Amino acid sequence: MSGFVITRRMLMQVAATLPAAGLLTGFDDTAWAQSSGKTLTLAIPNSPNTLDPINAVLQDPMVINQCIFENLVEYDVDGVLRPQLARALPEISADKLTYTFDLRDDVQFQNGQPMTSEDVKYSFESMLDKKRNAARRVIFEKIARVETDGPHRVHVILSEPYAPWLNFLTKYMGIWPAGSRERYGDDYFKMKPVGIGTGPGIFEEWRPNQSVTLKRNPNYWDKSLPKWERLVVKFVPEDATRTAYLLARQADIIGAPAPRDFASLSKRSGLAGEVRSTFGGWSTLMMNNAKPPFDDINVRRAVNWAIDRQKLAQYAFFGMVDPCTLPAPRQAWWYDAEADGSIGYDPEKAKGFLAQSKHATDAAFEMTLPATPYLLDLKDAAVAIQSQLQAVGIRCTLKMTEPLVALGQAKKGELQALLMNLTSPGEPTYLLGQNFTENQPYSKVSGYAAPEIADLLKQAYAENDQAALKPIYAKILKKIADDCPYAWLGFLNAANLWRGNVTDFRVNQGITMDVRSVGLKA
Amino acid sequence: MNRLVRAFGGPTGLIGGAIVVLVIAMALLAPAISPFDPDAVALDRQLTPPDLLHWFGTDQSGRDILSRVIWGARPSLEIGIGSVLVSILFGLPLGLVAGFNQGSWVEQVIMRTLDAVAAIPTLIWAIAVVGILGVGVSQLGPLAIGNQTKVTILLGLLYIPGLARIIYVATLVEAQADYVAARRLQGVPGWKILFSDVLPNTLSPVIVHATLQIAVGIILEAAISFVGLGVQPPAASWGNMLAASRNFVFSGEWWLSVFPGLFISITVIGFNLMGDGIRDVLDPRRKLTMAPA
Amino acid sequence: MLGFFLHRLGFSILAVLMISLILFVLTAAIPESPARIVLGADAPEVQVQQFEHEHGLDRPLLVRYGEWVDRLALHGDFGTSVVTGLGMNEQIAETLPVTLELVIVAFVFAVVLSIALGTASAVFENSWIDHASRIFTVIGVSVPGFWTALILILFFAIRIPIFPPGGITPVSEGLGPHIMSLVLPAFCLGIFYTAVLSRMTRSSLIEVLGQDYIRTARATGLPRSLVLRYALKNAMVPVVTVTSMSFGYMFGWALIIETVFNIAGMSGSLLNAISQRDYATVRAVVFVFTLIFLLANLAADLLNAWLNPRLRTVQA
Amino acid sequence: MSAAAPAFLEVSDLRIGFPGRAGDVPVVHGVDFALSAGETLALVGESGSGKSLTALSLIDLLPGGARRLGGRIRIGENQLDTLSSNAIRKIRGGEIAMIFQDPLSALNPAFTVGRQLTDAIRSHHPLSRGAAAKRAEELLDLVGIPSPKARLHSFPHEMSGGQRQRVAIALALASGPKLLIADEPTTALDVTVQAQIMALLARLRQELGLAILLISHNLDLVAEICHRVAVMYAGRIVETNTVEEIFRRPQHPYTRMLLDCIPRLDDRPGPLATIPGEPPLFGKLPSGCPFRPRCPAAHERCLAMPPAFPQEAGQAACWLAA
Repeated sequence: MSGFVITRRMLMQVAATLPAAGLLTGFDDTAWAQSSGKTLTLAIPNSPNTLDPINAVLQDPMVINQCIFENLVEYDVDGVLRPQLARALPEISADKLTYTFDLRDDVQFQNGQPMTSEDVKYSFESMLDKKRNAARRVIFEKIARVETDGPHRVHVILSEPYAPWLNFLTKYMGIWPAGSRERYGDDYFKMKPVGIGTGPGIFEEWRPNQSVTLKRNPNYWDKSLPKWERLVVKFVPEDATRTAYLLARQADIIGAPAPRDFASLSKRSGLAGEVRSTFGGWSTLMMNNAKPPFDDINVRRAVNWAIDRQKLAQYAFFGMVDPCTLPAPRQAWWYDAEADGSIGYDPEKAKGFLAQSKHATDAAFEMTLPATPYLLDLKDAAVAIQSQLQAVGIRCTLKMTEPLVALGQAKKGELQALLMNLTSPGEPTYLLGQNFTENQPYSKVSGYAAPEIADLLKQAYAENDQAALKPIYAKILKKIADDCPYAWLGFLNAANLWRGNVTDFRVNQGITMDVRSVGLKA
Repeated sequence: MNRLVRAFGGPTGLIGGAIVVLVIAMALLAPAISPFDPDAVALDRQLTPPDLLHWFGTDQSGRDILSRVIWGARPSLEIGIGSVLVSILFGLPLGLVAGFNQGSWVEQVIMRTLDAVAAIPTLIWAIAVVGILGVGVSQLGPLAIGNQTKVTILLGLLYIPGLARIIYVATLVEAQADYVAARRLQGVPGWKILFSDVLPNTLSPVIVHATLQIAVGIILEAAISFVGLGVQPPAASWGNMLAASRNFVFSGEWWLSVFPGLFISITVIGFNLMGDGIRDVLDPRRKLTMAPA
Repeated sequence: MLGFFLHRLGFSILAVLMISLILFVLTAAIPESPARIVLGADAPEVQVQQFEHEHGLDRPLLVRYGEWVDRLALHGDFGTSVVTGLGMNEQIAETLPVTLELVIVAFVFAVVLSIALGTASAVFENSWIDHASRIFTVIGVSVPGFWTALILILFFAIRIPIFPPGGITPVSEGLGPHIMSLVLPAFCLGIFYTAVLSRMTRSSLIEVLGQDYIRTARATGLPRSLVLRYALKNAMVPVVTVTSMSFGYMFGWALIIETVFNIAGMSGSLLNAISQRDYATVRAVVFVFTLIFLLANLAADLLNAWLNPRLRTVQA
Repeated sequence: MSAAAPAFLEVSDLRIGFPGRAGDVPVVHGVDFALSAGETLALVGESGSGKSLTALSLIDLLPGGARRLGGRIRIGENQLDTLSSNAIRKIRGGEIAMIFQDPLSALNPAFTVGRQLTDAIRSHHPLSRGAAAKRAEELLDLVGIPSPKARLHSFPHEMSGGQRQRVAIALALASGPKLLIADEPTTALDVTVQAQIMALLARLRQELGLAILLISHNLDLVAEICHRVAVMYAGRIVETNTVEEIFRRPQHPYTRMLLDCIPRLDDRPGPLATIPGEPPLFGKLPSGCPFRPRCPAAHERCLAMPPAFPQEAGQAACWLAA
């Protein structure tokens, strides 16, 4: 019967708020509200496959391991590299092969053990150990060895110049105590990594498919942080339900808000929201250049010219994607207006290209796309693309598959085309290298590998200076615009919605939320 | 008119029959009556509320919801009716043979096996099995089986125990009737009695059960599509339209969820009323048939 | 009575064995090795073979089935998922109570309401209450619960925010909020079965009320309430079977309702496992549901034997 | 009728009907009779004659839709037609009890005999469960059930037909009624058992001073235990008299034909007599005497309603008897 009493009380509360209410009001005083005090609650779409940073795949749950594990340097929310466990950015030798880091001397692991250069050396060596088969070993393969130089200095020595590796640390690496992998086993890193990180959050509990809870690390090296006692990360796959959690105060911050609701919700009182362009999130139609009909460049060109990216961005993505025709977002320093402008929306031109191809009359393919949204739902976009292609005479059927399965098949070169969101650490080389050079994880997806791009990338690896890099990228983009291996829709925007009492939160250009310094107003 | 009312077991039965006829007609005539191409994307007309042009509004891709609802009747009915046909195909002979061989090991084997299979909860298994087989086209030897066929067959198989038991019970009763004994004494072979005498007399409960089971099947189809394992978008089905509408509940585009749900409900009401009516006519004693799922 | 019980129990055990074999074959005989799922599609063959050997996946199907049954029957252990590395017992222990609570609340709601409605409808046959409840039952069995859920969320969680639009608020947040968060899902889950059961109760009770022994009971001057109890105990015989089966079936619909309300119950485990192609977990979850379903049926048999004493002697 | 003792039950002008499209369709057209303590009256007639409805109306248990259209029923001090249904319930089972045709279906299959008896007892007497059980045991003993204590735990389906009818009688006696209505109490039983049950009823009448209203179509059975007989046809009592007189001097042609239907040991072998034709359907009575179409002695006068319905013994509703 107590349920009934509550109902009446709530009805009266609702009645009180009704005069001011249209849609979506009256949430402010409701009794089921949850988040309060010092527990920061996040709601994100995906569950992690592991908490071990060297094997983590999905971007949104990385918020958890980035609170547990830290790195020598980090990519901050604005995409700027800054020191983390090191005192400063590394000194780089003239041959671009030796990186020297001075470590902070006030860092302890969560188990109280101080962090030294031996731990750093061990961390890299254990990650690179071939027997471990870490998913991320490939991108750090150019690290030849790590040398300690006293307890607080390390030299990382590369086998050839490879500047981007610093950018990859934040997402795919961490520092753990020497010998810890042998002592605890890899499953410990995967399932319940207590005490082995240096970060502000100590692993407390993982409820599969529901949530992961971290508690405050009292010995965190930045004494002002964290401002929360507990961090609860809930996994809520449905867009609408995440929104509901936010409104019902079952979450303080949500990731990947429903695009359709974002604008109206971010303006609501008591809520805040922000969208930022990212530099590392491709939304792209990956075409298998080795298979018909994409074995003919003119079909690929036709596809590229048939897609109305502006319209997709506006109506299918509700502004959550920045349209662009090449892997360079407008805001990025490597954007090249000329290359970008060399592809556009023009159905007549698309028909023209199709007519020149050997598949002029029978251009048809199957487009695979993720059944459950990863970062952003692509189903509506797929339907729109299907109809836009239809308009120029390319038939396309849609096939929905789980994202990891689809990627698996694509990597074997089995798919004709895959519409997918891909992410990288906010710099251009990672995805370009993985997709368009030989023997890389994604090279079979496209079946396209241009030696010219590999050469240009090599030049880029040796450069640390943006001004010097820009012309190199311009050449790469030109080459891609010529060959049209994929059809880019645009770059994903990162967006979050949060409650008004959340302090110091900023949307991360690296997509994954960064909540280490976030607090809650009482 | 009065005769028509009686044929459907009363006015509600007639209403049910009328709904069913209308829905089936709607599905069959979809190409003629649907005002728009159900798959025609028109991004700049997306999420239009119901108006004179789009009576039920448009969805997030600007597709006409009325047209999609009309076309969406097809997979619903195909799966609902098809699965029942599959269950009759297998369940009818099983039930007949078991009921006609009462007391023999044949009866024991068939009925005990069916009892065990009846202990399979339909929806969970349907979801799990489609999940395992995958929503794509499955290759079974030379046959390529699409997901809709897969769901149809699967539901049909899961319906078998319920249907076979009804036929079994009806056959038991018939097989003990005096006329069957008389026919046996005349030297008519068993199978002949089974098909020419017993079978026609078991059809009434089968028809009633089948009609009500179609109603259940339509809801099951919607549920399976709702979790993304049934009819795959962009093809329209009432279930996957509802699933897609979930993203627009908060922003208030009610027409996305209301109309497909309404059509499921009305169709299922139609089959239920018709089934009840037919039962009142054909099988007035068995008031308790009800197929939960 | 004991004989009857053992007979039913024996059958149930046989059914469990048979169904579990079907289930095992379905989930274990898939062409794609879990090793490929875990190690990735491009893992070298040697590594795949090593993985399969380590996890015993290279042995014959029947051996693995025997081992699975053995571990399950003797230790109640579902084992560890090869794909996620998570213990399945923990996962089930985590999510089953959530689903169980939802189903039980919805079930109690459905049973209580349906008996009340069905009884009122039968006792006052052809009155307005009977007509109203018959209209309700036709609608109730026809309107899909997940659609009702969407509509109710739209109106009673968003436009007029009385109930939370999703999730089950933990009891630690207070009993009131916890109950509030159960209202909509339990209602949407229970309404179909309320309709089914009240319809059955009605027709069964009408039939029983016309029986001679009810006339006798009234002729002996038993009070109305007692006459009704006499009638109900008999009327419940057919209802109980369907009621208990409903309890089993409800778990299936709970999957859908949990999806709509984003309740972290077994549905999440099952759908996630499906999407991760974690078939061992699919198997465990489906097995648990099937077991509950069988137990519910067994309970129905026993309850029926209590309600209908003739069964005890006839079938034993 | 022996006018000395005031009658315990008095029924006058009882009319019963079913609702039809054009108003109520009467099926019992004004029945009068009376019954004293220790007396047995038989209501005899074919099925459809309205005898069962008449009996059921006495305990207010008319089946689906049927209702009393008029007339008065007095039971002891109480005028039934003026009482609330709750008060009637007290009289029902208290003052009057009834036993039915089929003892198997008349007993609740889901409860033990003891439970049904104690519930009935406790509905009328404020007794503890234990005391009620004791009383139930006594009742079973009274109706001649061997080892009654053990039988309290039996379910109806575990007993024989005769025993069930004994239990039904015990159930009827549970509250100590003064009037017992027995509606074809032996029809469903074996012939040997029939006699036992009739003997039991006779004994109970004597021992408990019960008034018994026996509903039957079997005049033979009636002859064994009844004092008086009222013959019903098409919703009316066509003749009332003592058993002896009815058998000796039947007035109504219908009564005569009923008597002819009884097989007798001293009969010559030959086909049993039957009554030709069917009893009239409810609401479709022929004009004049309702029995006219089947009556072998019908003549023109029968086109008009017979002058009087029997108010006193020896009268019959027939022009011939007038």
